[in-house]
Amino acid sequence: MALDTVAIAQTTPDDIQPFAQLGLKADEYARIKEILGRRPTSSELAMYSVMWSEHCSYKSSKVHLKQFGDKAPKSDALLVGIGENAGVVDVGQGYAVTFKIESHNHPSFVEPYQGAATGVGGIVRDILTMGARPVAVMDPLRFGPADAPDTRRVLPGIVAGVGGYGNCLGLPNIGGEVIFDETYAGNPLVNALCIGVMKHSDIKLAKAAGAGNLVVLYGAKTGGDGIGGVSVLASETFGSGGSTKRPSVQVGDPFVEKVLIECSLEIFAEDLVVGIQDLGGAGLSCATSELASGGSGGMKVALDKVPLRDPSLSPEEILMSESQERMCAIVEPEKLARFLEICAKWDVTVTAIGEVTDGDRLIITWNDQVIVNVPPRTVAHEGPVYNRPMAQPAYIDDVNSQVVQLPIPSSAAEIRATVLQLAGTPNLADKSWVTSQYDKYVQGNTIQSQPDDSGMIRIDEKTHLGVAISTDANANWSYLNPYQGAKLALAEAARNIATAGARPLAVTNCLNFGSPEDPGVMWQFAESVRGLADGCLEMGLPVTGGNVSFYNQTGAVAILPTPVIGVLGVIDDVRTRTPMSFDVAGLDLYLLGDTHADLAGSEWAFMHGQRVGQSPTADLGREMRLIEVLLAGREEKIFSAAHDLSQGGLSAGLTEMVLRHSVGATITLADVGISLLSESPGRVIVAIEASKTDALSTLAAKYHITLSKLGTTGGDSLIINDAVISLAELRTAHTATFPKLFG
Amino acid sequence: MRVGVITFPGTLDDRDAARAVIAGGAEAVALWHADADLKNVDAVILPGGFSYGDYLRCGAISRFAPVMKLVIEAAGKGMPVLGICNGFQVLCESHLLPGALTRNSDLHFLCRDQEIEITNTQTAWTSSYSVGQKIVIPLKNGEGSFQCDDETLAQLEGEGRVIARYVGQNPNGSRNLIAGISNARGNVVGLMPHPEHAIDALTGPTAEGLGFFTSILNAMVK
Amino acid sequence: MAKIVVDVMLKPEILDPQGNAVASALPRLGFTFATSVRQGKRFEIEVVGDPTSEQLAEVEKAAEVLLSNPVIENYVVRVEK
Amino acid sequence: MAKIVVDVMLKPEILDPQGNAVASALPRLGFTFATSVRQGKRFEIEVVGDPTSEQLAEVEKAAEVLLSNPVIENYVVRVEK
Ligand SMILES: Nc1ncnc2c1ncn2[C@@H]1O[C@H](COP(=O)(O)OP(=O)(O)O)[C@@H](O)[C@H]1O
Ligand SMILES: [Mg+2]
Repeated sequence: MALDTVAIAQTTPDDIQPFAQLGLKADEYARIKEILGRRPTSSELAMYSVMWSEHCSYKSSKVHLKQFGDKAPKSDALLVGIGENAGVVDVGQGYAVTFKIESHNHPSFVEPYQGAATGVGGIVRDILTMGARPVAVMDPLRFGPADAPDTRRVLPGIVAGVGGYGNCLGLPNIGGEVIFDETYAGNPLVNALCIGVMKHSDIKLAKAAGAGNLVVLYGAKTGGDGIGGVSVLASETFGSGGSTKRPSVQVGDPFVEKVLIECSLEIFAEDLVVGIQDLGGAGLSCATSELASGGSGGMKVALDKVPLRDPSLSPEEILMSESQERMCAIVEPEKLARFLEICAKWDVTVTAIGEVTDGDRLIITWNDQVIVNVPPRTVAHEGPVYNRPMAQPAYIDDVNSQVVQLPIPSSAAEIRATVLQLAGTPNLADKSWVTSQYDKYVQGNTIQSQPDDSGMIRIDEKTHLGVAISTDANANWSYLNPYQGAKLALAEAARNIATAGARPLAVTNCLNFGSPEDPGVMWQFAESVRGLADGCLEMGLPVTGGNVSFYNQTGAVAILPTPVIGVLGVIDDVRTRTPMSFDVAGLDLYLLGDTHADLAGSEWAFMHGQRVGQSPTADLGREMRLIEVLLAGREEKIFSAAHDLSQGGLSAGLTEMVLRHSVGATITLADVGISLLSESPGRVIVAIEASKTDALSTLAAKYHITLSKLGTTGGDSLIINDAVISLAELRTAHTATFPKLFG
Repeated sequence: MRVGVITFPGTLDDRDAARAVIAGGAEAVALWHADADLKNVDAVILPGGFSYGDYLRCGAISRFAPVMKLVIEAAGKGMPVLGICNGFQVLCESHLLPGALTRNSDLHFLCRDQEIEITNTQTAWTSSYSVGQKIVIPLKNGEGSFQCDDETLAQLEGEGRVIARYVGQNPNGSRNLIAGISNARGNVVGLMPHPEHAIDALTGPTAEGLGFFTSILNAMVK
Repeated sequence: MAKIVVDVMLKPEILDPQGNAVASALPRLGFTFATSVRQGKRFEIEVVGDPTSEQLAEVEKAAEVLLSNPVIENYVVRVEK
Repeated sequence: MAKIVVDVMLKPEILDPQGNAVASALPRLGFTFATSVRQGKRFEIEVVGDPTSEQLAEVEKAAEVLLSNPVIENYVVRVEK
């Protein structure tokens, strides 16, 4: 197997290279030649091809994502913004919190368990890389129809994978989503979010500074994982010597990652690294080029020093391998001995593979022969940028001009049937079958988790400072109106944490879409980004990072536009949070917010196979006033409970509340059908003691939020007008669905 | 009094166990799996987690950690030892306790608030409870099904060494609903659910797990 | 009585965390014989009487769709006394 | 090259939820051949050269103390080509 070196490349400028098989376009290949002033070596070609892929370069999304910076609201809380592995926000008392969400959609369809597991592993390393101890995870998931045979393969595997990896790391799972829609058949969405906590002074960045400092690779050995694509290089360029059977599926080892976390945190605590980067997508190609370009640019790496699990790997494959559980640190030479000691304590494989150099070239050698000599910025940051054509798809006008036609219950029997049906429909049914497979208690700081509106963890045991986080997407609305859909998801996520009494602080997002080469999908994407950026500006919340997943598409059918928005907030004392439900009789129930006939894009419409009409219009000014009511109500101890309304409207909200502590309620509603089924945004149910009535009215009036009485708590039934639903039958309807579907 | 909490590679609930020890009124002493002495502790807790990834069998590899030799020795001399979840598995693999913990009968990891009944209050770790007392504490594991042969089971039952049983539906297929057992002397206890996650209703379902950590104080005072 | 055995192993190029854990535990216990350990699954299937070739063909199919995941695993079906 | 194989199975009297799950999944997929399914572990151990009888004796020991739990499992050691 011949080695392609820079020297050879210089003398054989006309060699044909398989750039197209590696996913590069002819003009992209031409640009690489122009940058280098010669043809790339096969190793350079490998690096550029992975780093310039959609996944790593954001070439289709970059022009749009710019808005998150351009429209960014001024925020004192933002310590590290977009561009690093994860954003970092100041949450007070000297603490900083980092959080980010990432997708692992395609791998999870191919191998659900490992795909989901390594998705969790990847985002946890991103958080660790910032210098933080990972403290919790969340998992927004989307699947094909609940009763489809393939969903029975995909869902249990993904859930087991999320749990298998997260549980083994000792990270409590504090929330997520499980949503079904036929467009996700063949394209399940596995988004994974991780939260980490550190002190301000502990923040670490991905930069290789200081000539003479060492490049240290530690963690798992490198195998042939995730480099199915590069076998084309091995076979085409190198004849049949190289192995062509490389697994495109990565297998995770959560135990190794757990040890890597503890080992890294000890290393950080002793301040032994100048810069650090995890190895995720594009492996060493990404880590070396990003670290180098984060510094002054100069770096030398001896690739043959990389510890291998599979000795037959070629240099090209090593550069592209996506083996999990690896980290790359920049270490001052005098600190190396201690670094190695800590790795030895944890039994972690560690090797110095290179050093930071003067100059601005990334030079990689293989047995002393130069196989890569590139300006690292051109690999990491100066990839192609596309302004892809986009056009409003034809369906928009069509569906927007139609009106949903739905049965609206009015008799007692119809109300009963409707409430029970909603309680058990897969999108709204109890998710314990999923979440009981996740450890929610480990670390001992979980304050809220499923089925609460948001996840909440305590950060400081003495002061009781905490953070809350929620992720949301309403793809039905995004389908009808992607601009509004993104804003509404943002509002919902913010509202979800505010109901508990946490003040929204910062935003992350995972934008899941079909093919960017489809102008209609590109338009959905652009509108979603515009909506989110406008919404964040209006609400004063900075976007700290995120992820884009394109090509979630089966044939011509794209998934619903699914921008998953995560909002993080702070609460000064977790003991005083507002709980999601009441556990006593005799409280008064009120609705904050206005109810309109918002049935388009609702769960009720979905259950009737209707995806037409106009989505609600986000009124973020009102959402912000509602948030103030929720925060003030918590501070003034007005609320006994508060619960956000979203999918399934009042019917679902009441169901969740009465079942939580098995205390019923008696509700009186005018226009009962619409009241129960409408999904008008910006609404929250609150429970108060009668003595707080005036305080509540004053608060609602102050912030111009409509207040209406719903009823009172108590009894062992949910009574709505003259419809009586016993908690026992409601519970059965709510909890039977998942076990029945998934065993 | 000093209660050691052992950390193996992959242990997860060590900080929680230490927090519970302190809440119970004792001093928590961190022990590392590779330690060559027990740092003068009066009792030892093997906490939950996935030591060595729980590969091969839960607890099978940890059993051979250097610190375990010392624990086995000390246990033989009567030192109180509590194994929670993964710690219980390590104690079984070490033959300090009989039986074995196998895959949950439905094959899923299960995390839920579990009611258990305390059935023996004569051990070093259960004296704060009364016989028949029911408490709710978290259960969270994938391999919590207690199995042993009929003879061992008869012996455990006959000698009153089942210290806690699941109430209601069997969560994992354990024989005789066994949630925890002790050795003959009562100083070594293994428990599948997690009392250390029920010492404060803010972060756990109840504070009813605290009794395990106050019991140990009584045991020492005696 | 004879039974059908299906051995399912991770493909050689796939990371085997369990096998690795065993491989690194062995020397700590003084066992130095292994250069590599891989851990897989073994299914013992009993049928009425002795296995027929039709049954073996069926087991092959089941091994492919249920007992193994062809993306990451290989399997072998055989009869054992 | 030959390798040493250790098969570890749950003792017949010990509940095998994994085997049972497979046994009940098979008929749902239309496979009716099995009267019972047990699931165990298979370890493939590679040594330098062909296994010697000393090595096999060592593997027996390792199977006894590490690879199996005698409380619930039986093991068999053999050489496979
Ligand atoms: N939808 C998005 N919104 C904001 N920032 C994004 C988005 N997608 C990606 N980013 C940012 O772009 C940078 C590169 O993203 P990514 O390649 O996912 O990081 P990593 O290399 O750590 O996986 C990160 O800082 C990330 O936060
Ligand atoms: Mg990263």
